[in-house]
Amino acid sequence: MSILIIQILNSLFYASVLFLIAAGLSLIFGVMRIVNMAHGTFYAVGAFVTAWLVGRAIALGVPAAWTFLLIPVGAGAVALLGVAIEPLLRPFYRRAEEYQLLVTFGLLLILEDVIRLLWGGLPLSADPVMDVLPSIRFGGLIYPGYNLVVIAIGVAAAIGLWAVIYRTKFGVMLRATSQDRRMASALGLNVGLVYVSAFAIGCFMAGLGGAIIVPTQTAVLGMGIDALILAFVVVVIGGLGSLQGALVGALIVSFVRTAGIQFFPEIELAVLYLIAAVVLLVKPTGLFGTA
Amino acid sequence: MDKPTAVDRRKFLGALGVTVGGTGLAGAGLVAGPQLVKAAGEPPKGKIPDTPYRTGHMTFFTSPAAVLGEPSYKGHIMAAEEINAQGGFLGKRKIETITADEAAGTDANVKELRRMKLEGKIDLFTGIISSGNTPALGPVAEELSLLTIFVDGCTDFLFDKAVPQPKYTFRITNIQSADGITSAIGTAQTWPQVRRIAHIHPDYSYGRNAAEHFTLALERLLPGTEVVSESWPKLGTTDFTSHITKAMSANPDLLYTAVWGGDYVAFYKQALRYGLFDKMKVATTLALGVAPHAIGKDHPEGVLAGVHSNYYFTYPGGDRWPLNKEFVQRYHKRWNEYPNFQSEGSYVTLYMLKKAIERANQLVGGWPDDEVIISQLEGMGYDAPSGYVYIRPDNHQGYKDAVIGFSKNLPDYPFSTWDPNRVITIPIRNITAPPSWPKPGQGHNESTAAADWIKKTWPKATG
Amino acid sequence: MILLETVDLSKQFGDVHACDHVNFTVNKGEFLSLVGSNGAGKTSLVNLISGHLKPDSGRILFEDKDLTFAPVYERIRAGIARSFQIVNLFDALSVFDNVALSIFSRERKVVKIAALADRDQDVRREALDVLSQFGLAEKSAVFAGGLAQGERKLLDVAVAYALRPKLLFLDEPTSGVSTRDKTQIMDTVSSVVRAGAVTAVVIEHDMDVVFRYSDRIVMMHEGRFLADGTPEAIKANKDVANILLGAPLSA
Amino acid sequence: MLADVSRAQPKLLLFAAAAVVLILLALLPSYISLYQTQLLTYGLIAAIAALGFNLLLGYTGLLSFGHSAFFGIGAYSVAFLLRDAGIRSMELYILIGLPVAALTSALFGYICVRHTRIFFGILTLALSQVLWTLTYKFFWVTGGSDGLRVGRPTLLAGMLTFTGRDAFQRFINGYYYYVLAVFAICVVIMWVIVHSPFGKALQAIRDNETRAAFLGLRIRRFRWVAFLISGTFTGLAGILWVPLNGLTTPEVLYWPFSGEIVFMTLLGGFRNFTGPIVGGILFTYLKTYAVAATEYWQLLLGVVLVLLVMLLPTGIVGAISATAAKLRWKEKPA
Repeated sequence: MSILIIQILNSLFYASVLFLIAAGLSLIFGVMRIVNMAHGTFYAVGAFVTAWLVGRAIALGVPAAWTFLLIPVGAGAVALLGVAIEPLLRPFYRRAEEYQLLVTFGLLLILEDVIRLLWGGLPLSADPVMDVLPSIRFGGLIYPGYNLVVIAIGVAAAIGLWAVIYRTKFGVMLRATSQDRRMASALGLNVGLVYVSAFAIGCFMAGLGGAIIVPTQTAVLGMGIDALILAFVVVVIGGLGSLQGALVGALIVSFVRTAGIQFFPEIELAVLYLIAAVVLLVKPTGLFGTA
Repeated sequence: MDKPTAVDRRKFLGALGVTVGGTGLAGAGLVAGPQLVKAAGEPPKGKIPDTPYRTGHMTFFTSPAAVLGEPSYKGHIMAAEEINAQGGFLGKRKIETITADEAAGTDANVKELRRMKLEGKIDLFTGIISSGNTPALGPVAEELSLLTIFVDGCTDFLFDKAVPQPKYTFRITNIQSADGITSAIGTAQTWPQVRRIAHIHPDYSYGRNAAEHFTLALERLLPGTEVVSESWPKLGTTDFTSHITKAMSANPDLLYTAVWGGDYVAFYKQALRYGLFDKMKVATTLALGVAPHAIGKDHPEGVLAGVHSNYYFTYPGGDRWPLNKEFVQRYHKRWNEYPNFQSEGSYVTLYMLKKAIERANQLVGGWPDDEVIISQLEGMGYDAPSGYVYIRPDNHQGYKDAVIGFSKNLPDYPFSTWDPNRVITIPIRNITAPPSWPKPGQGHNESTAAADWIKKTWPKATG
Repeated sequence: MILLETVDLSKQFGDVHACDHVNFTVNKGEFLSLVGSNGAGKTSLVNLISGHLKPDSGRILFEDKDLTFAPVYERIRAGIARSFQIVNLFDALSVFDNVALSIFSRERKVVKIAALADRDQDVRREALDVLSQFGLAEKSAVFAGGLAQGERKLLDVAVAYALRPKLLFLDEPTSGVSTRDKTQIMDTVSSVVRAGAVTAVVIEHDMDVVFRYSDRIVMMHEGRFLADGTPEAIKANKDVANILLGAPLSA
Repeated sequence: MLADVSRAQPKLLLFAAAAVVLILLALLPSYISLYQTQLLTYGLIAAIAALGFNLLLGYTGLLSFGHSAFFGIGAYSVAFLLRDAGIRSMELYILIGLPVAALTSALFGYICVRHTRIFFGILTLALSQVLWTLTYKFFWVTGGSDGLRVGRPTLLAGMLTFTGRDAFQRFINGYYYYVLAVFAICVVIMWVIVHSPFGKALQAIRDNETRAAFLGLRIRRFRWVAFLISGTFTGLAGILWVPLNGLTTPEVLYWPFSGEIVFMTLLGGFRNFTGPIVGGILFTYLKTYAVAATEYWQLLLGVVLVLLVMLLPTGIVGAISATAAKLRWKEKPA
């Protein structure tokens, strides 16, 4: 029983991180119509920056509890990186998709190496953050309190993002722009600004994903590529450009993955891709996709 | 398969030559040897060209496996610097090194090896971490008649199948099957009561091989053990929570894992917080092997911590084996970190080659042909930091006594290390198939000669 | 004799009746104009008949064959072709290829994969012939994207015409061109069409053009037929006048 | 008549140029090192893959991010033929491997052409990754991450065998001409295809799907056939590649390899017939020397890719022909 609960928690934990990554990917596509292949790498950057900051802080004798504050800092850094990179993409908004895919693919290759240039080959960890919180007992088993925080952040992010998009003026601008770029600019919206902020938010989400997960794991080279593919599966299932889609997709993927690990370890990965392929067949735009 | 006979476990382990001792003591097969770094004995015969000796070192500079690649490269460079300080091979030929990134992918590596030989004009190819790459590159090296000494890439498959009659290819580190068997012996020796075994392994040949040989050996050492849970996370996985929970759900007595590198760091940190280490014993193949400083102080104690059944820098320790003491000191001075088995392997590679070249020169004079150098490498015994290394002439495989220890947090190191008083050593000859043993496809279809050998010859332990 | 007949053909967009139980007949050999203010349903009707839209109800009979739900390519094979109001060409292909493709398609040669398109002399001859009829022969090697607007309008018609349809819909063949070009285009189109004995239905706003070239004129308003007759009859029709003057309907 | 002239001349020039290039390629091995010869062989094979890929991207307007699947299928079918049937003849590899690649492409294509644009791309990606995971996971069939070894085959129905003394050298030289011949045939076939009525129809569909439909073209079928041919060409590249490489691993099925195929095609330029050919060869050299030159080869490739897309969107061949056109313009004022 307690095993079941913990596996469910594990899935939710995994889902919240996946959601953060996929929602960012989806938001960027929804508004800017760009499939950002470098998105997973933004997630990795978030992890590395946070782990590095935490390491420094601990070394400087900052009490572990305070290092919690470094998580938003890490995510913010990625958002800034996004703001810096967005101008690079501007020439491609009106160009064919293949160009957008390729320029972001190039970006992926570059960033992956830049990470290595900055932090080298050794895995970075930030677990002092995790140990600030006690573990919770489930029957005979224990579950790290921090993981519950990660789940909470995932939920909060989902609600927050929803609120921003559907309850604020800025959200209206976002949706207007995603509906029809020309119309939006005709209505006097500063589309350029909308794009920058959408991209920054998307990067922030990815960065946050990396920042909250790194204390429970390690920041390692290549983590971004794996994340990207999983995020792809998520948005394909949920629907590119759909927030609900990212949420449901993330839940499906993480629960299927857990079930795969528990019951049929041999084809754990293949199942995910098959689900994606099947969804694309019956509903090419994904479960919640429009466009 | 013929029915295994039954013998008493203690006798059995004794027969395997298993010794449990402190790092101060010499393990099996250790003989105090001459100092490693010393000017060549005899002056070189004949005229030696002073053209540089070009080596190609291919290893992981990128990807998660860089944690193994960098030590390998550092060991190579350090040896090259030392040898060059004496004027190079035979005091004349300075060692030049060109590198390539193993992470470019097996297929790109094949291309790159050809480029190094045909364009880079290298005299020696060395390095290689991944057991997926040696079977690809071995045949190419033979094809190019290029003297090649793999540091790792330890799969039995290389000399069992890919290059059954090696001429130019050698390998310095212990073979893969030794990992599983060593962990199994360590387990039987330490925790004879375990019966229910859980497995978590990276889903590629290394993990598969480790699981298979561990299980085979354990069946004989601890009859009645059963596999109660299996997980095969993809190499590069960082979220193990579901795998850990699955393993715990089967409440096993022992978890055996071949997860390594960044994956292992992520794994033990999560396992720790899921209370896995309180629930079961844990045996590993590579936990402390990757890079000593990669494992934090938070690593639990008493884990059977594998080092690829090759080498850990604190063993043989003390002044009992100065070769190692001095090697570690020099390495730490040069790189400001401690060596791992890759560092030692690539370091020893160049020194064994040096010895072979010197002998060959004494035989034929001048700069010896590869054929002569190879003849000297075959069957060479050598006193290395890790102990006595022997290159078997039949399969060009380097053998050293297998070692495995238990994790412990000592004040003198900023990371988790081996318990100095509990190191298990096993004479390698007792856990690998003898030279004459048929290779897979020759009368049996086991995955390795070792597997077939265990099935056919190992008795079942009792008591 | 009747070539095309629609029976109670209807199509709704939301609560807008694009076509409201339209019974439309086209007789063989006539040059018919479909007129009416914007949103009267002219283009929708053509879209329904050509297969660009699926009707909500009603039937489409072409030479007594029911094509109501037939896929586009079957309608083409049956002999219905159309041009487009907003020019719809293959801009990266040469003018020659634009027309040649219609002929290949018509001749079922378009599936030929092991033969060079330019080596087919029959097609080449016919294509060049069609192009010269439309006065585009000199441009045959130019990319369609590089033509002037007037030429593009003509080519659009030429592409449809090259299918040798029995019934050809021309959706505002003169929209977006200067008055001088208009006459030139319509002269060319009507002469070619009549020469080729093709039945044509033209959607047109310019009433001068309409009265000048049509044998028969059908007037649409809010998805229904309002008037149907010879140019003279239509000229005399008061409702038509009102609509064209934009005045509200008396009835 | 005008038309005939204006069309015929450039075509003649083209044939002349092609003949010259072919002769040069045939003479090359006697002037370059063995290594260069085998690298060029890799290049020609990559060119075949890109050529096939571009029928889809350049001529049909569909961006596949899953062509690694067909390359891999080709490669693995050879490996299986050798391991499970003991076949060593290159001709048999091709004769049996091609249908396999064609069938796979037909199946994948049937599913994928229901969609276009980004959805098409992602669907091809997803399907190719299914293949990748299966190859990776079922290691007892496919050798998993170790892949499968493929020895040197015999060429020309066993007339040429490569064993014994400097077999490798003889193989590379022999195999270069073998691949060159296949390459030449592929180029001719593809050239005919894109200039056939069918090829024109594909371009029509690419430019204007709606209008193409109103010529009576059955869009999906055309896309499907294009997909099939495209995949089969790329599969052939995979078949030719294995013996040269000596083994095949799941890496050739992994999506970044699809990315490389797209990369090389854009490098040359996907709006030209010759673009992918040039791109395939150039990319082979680019990656090989990037990996050799620096451990930051990924960064290097990334920068090249970004600059390429920004500055030379029409690829190298596209840029060259554009400048050539400009020059011609200057010569004869309009």
